[in-house]
Amino acid sequence: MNLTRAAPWPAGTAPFADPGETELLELSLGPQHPSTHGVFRMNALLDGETVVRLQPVFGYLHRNHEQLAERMSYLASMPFTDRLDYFCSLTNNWAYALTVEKLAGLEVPERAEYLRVILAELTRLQNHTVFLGFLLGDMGAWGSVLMYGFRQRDAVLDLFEALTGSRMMCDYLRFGGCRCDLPPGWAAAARLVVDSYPGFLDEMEQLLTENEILRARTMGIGGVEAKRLVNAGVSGPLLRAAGLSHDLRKVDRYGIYDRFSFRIPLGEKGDVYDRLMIRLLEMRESLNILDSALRDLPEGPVINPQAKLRNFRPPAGEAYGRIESPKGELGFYLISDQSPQPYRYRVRPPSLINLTLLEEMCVGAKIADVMVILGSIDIVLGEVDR
Amino acid sequence: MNLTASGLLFFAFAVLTLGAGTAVALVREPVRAALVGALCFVGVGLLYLWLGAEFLGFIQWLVYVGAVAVLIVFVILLTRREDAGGETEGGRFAGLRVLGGLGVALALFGALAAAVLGSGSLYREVPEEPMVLEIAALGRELVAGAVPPLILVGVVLTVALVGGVTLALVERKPDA
Amino acid sequence: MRKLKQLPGVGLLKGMLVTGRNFFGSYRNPRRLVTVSYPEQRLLLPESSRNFPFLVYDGNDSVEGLRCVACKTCERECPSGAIRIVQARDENGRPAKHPERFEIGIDACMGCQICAEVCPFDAIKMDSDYEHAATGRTRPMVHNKLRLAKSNTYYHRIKPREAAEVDARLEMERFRKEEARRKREEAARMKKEAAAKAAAAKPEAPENS
Amino acid sequence: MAVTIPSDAAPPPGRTSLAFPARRPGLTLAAAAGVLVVGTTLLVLLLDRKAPGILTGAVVEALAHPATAPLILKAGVLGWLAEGWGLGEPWLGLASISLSLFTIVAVFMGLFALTSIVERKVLARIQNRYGPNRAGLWGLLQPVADGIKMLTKEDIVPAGGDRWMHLLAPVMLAVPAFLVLALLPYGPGMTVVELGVGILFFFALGASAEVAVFMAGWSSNNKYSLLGAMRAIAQMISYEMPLLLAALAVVMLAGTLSPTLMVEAQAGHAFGFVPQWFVFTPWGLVGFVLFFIAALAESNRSPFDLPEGESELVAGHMTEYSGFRYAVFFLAEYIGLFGICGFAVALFLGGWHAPLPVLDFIPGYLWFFLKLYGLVLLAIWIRGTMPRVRIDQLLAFSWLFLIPTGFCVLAGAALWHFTGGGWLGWLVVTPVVTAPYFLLLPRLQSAEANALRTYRFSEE
Amino acid sequence: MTDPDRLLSLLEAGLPGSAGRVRRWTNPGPSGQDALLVDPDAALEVALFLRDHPELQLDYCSNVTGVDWLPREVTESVTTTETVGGETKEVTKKVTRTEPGYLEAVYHLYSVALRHGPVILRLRAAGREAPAPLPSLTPVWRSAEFQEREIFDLYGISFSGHPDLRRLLLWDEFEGHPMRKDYVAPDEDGLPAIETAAAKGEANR
Repeated sequence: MNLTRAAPWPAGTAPFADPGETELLELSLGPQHPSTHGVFRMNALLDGETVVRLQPVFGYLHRNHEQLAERMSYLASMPFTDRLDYFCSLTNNWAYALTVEKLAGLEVPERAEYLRVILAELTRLQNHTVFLGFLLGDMGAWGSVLMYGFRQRDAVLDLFEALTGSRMMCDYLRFGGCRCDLPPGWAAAARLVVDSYPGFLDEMEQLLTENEILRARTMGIGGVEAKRLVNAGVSGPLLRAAGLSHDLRKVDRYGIYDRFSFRIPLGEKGDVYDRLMIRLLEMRESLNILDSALRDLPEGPVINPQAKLRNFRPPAGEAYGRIESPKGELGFYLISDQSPQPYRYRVRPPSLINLTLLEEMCVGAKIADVMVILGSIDIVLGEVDR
Repeated sequence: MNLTASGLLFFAFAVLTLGAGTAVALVREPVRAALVGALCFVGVGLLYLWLGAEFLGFIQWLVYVGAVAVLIVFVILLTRREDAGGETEGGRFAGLRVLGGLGVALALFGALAAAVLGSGSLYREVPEEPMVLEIAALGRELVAGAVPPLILVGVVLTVALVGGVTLALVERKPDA
Repeated sequence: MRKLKQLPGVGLLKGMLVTGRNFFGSYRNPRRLVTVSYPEQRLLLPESSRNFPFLVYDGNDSVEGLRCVACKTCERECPSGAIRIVQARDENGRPAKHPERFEIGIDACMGCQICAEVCPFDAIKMDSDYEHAATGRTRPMVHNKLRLAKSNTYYHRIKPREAAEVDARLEMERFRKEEARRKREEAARMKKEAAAKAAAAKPEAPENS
Repeated sequence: MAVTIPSDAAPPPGRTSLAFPARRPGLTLAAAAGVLVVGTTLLVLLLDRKAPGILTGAVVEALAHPATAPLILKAGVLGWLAEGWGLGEPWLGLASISLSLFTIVAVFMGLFALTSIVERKVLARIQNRYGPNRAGLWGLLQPVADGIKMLTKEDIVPAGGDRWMHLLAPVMLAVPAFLVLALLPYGPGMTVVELGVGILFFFALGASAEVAVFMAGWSSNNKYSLLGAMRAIAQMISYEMPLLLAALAVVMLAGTLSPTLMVEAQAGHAFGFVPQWFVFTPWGLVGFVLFFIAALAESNRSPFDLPEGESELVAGHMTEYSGFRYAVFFLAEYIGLFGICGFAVALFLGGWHAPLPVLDFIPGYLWFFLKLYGLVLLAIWIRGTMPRVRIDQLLAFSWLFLIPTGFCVLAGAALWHFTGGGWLGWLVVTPVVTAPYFLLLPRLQSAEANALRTYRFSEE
Repeated sequence: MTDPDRLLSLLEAGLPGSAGRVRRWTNPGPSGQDALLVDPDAALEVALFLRDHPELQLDYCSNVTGVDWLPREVTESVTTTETVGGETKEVTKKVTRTEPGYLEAVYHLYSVALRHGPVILRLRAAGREAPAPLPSLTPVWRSAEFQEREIFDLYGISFSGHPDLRRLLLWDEFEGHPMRKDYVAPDEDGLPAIETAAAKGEANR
């Protein structure tokens, strides 16, 4: 069984017609590599430092999550959705719950909708905070920005632990609402965290936006124009960095996002610097949403009384639901045949599909840029390989 | 043969230099040959130091070990593997080739030896106090006396460098 | 295209300023340091923090007081199949209302608290104790009934608010069951009296007709 | 919200706490210092019985005027050897050389151990965490722990790699790094080897580092190592030029190639308090900045740590090294950094001269090491902040900006010499020296990178 | 805008030959997402039409999924007229016939430009043992590239016209397609099976 040998390169793809000119170096980056955000491997064909060909190889973290879900009840696969994109467990839960509610036609009470928006925006905040740290780490900044990000993110994770019981594996949403109500004093603590965030963002912007080395390392690399991004199914901050206003919170208006006034930041060139800045600006917009959501959080039940917890059998049929997760468009496609197990359970992974144009972004760039471009796409291998 | 400490040192440096020199020819691996060559240059530098010419010794190290050795290594790396020359081991005229090589070597060595013995420098009395080099004087001498040759050498070097670079560029097909 | 108004290199200096401020800041007020030196200092976990399940028992006898009635709901609902229950049999072989063996493989358990959520008798709750390192990979990782059982007072100590809620609910149920039982007895007694009165009424009726 | 268990509470049962954080740090430190002082005095008295009065006399005199304490002590020991042991001429010469070498190696190995822990503590504090504090008091024994770990780790030579070259590479890198230390002017008359051509020796040894790095990269039979080695050679060659030019300017002004004389050329204070260091001249300031940037690049320190760029080349030419030879690479890098910073201090920051005349009572060699350590801390601070430069930007930065600046610094030094310094000097030299900064640097970055990006918000 | 009937009428207008080959598939569930059942040979031109039509502009293929439909017993009452003993009368009998299983590729299309969707296309590959290759829609939407490779890997449907059809997640020498309903994982780790509830297979009934 030859695991290492990748597919032979289709003939004539290297810019040099005859590789005899200079010897091309075939380098396998990963799967055990310090900056591939998990077990991800790229077969790169290098001419000196310049990338000539780049072939991503997947499957090192494949645990067949979908087959597991098809042999378990709807409720039992909710904790497994935490492990898809393990940085944003609450948005994974929401996408799954949203699709099952669409499948079974369940209503969600008012307070639960507000809680979902608050938790999703907190998840987006901590995901983008940690993204900054990893991107700077890829560029060699020795983890300083990463540690500032972790320190700020820790406050958000403490909020999650106080509410759901676990920092990263929350398993908090149920079909038709949330599992339990807020502990006393949680909203006030959330208000404190939200108020402390702008200070952190100002500090980060002073450290990053005018840093000459960072601008030189990120500007002008990894850019692809919007039309090709849409055709390749790319979604999330990458699309908005290319100047295309496509945010599912505004397009699908799922949940109660239409009640909050927030803006969608758009970039100019779609290169790595724009992707970095878009995420910084998105964090500020999330803070606006959190302000208004925390202010008018209504009282009331957190779960739809008719929703059954055990032996939940949605009517036969199928549904495709999608939300704007911090990585992009996270979708669930469920087919039910009225048995307690879903007949077909499919996750639409934004991290995997955002990698479609990785080769196009990297060809011609240097080997050091490949790491920065991969970092700017912000992938998590739990979601890529499922 | 009264073996003084410095005599012993000279003998060691000489063996080091000559040994490294012959090793360059004999070692099979090209990269190892380049590095042993660097060792030979270090030996020559040591000989200068033994003679008390520190300036010349360090210049020898700076120029040869620092630049020429690395240049040779780069040349070995950048040339392609396949046409590194077939092995001329064995074959019909092996004997003849060895004899020819020896002959040329002996002729060369003979000419060198004759020149050195003829110059009579071996028998001159070694001055008791080695001449102490005054750096500033050396500087003034270089700048005042030998300006034209200095500039000429610089120009030749630059032309050679620029030539080499353009050759390398032309050879690579312009990127599509 | 507006040009960057500052001199090249100034951005780097601003960055140095930020890291410098953080360096001296970390000495000025130690609250900025998020990490604690673990074995000596420990972070205070919030009340609802969950790691591994434990069985609750009332009173002080860990075997008799177990609330678990071995209904195997949690075994069925557990996503990673970590729970194994063997129902006890009383002397003449009929299934009894308590588990003979209740084992949780804490290497398989991912602490998702679905067992605590679905348990109809509030018999299994989530503990926030995380120090379960063991030397073996198979045997020591399976916690048996004795090791899992913890008293209700322990439950009150680690999760006061939640435990109080559960006790109130159990009290309410017990009260309602008590109420229902008394009402049933009342009804039975009323029926018996009525029957007795009716019987008493019948013997007179024949005499005076 | 950390709850602190009183430190004297017994550690949880069944788990002995491996670390032994000192209960009362102050007391431990005082005890250690006390033991050290008493031990040395006893040793001196014991040894003194061999040739009475010489050693103790030297120690007393050294304490009397600390400025030349090391010289006095050395003379005392030599005298003690001659009297007590009746040694002849060859042995005394050997003893004096070995005494100097031993102190230099001990001092710099101590500095290396200190820096390896200080670097991790400073980086930690920049990132708002504690840094190693488990091994010994405040983590001071961490270098010992690292050393033991490195000694016990298995030392792997990759199959297919060139065995002898793989074993020889770290030695080829560490030896020149140590040799350079012999030239640094620690104090008046305290240069270990008084060479007339010190600076030239420094550059000759610096040049051999490339060969060593190449040997490491080539013999590891690993693609990452090869890439790392090629990058290291390209970087070192292109950053040796600015280093050379900056040093040449000082050589021109000081009129000598020996670092000791250069430091003496920077003696004295103008207007009573401004020291005559070269760094306080326009060409000197720019020259020092140039020298320091090139020094960072020569010793592969961030933001120029491309050869062992973690994020892409794993550990560059050091990927296939493990065990003690990896530690030797680590050692070579630090000693190389000390060497270069030492030269920066000698050339630009006035070696052993005190910044203010009133501070002259502090001995010269302390000033030298204070300034050296200041530069090392600056390098650590830079490492904690800046991301890495890409290979082509690195080379373009050197060839298109640093080297032209180097030539301008040379020209500036010449102008400074002819205008005789002072206000006229400042007026004439400053524009010449800062011209490349304003003319070349903006052009170096692509126009696009200079533009300030504007971000619009979608209308709905 | 994306109501299947309206799409069918647009398709008739635009692609004359597509009448018989595109049918409406109704979704029994409450989510109201009906689909278009497209014959494999018409798939490519229908896809191009849907992407380039000015009113539709479905330029974003969000999700491509494989579904494995097992053979199902379908009991339906069949009314047949028979002559029994001379006179003909209606007879309704319960007939149970097994509908053959098939593999299906489902495409969810959205329009980023006009902000509407989803339009769902269903392509069926006859037979489960040796499914006929389906036309790949990667030339139309590049986002289908990885997802079609995943369907080929986990379900076994081969896509003709796919630029680089290899297994996406599993290694190339892996036999079998794990997501098939009737897939049994070979027990190759040799460890004694830990009989937890899940392993016994009767969990979550």
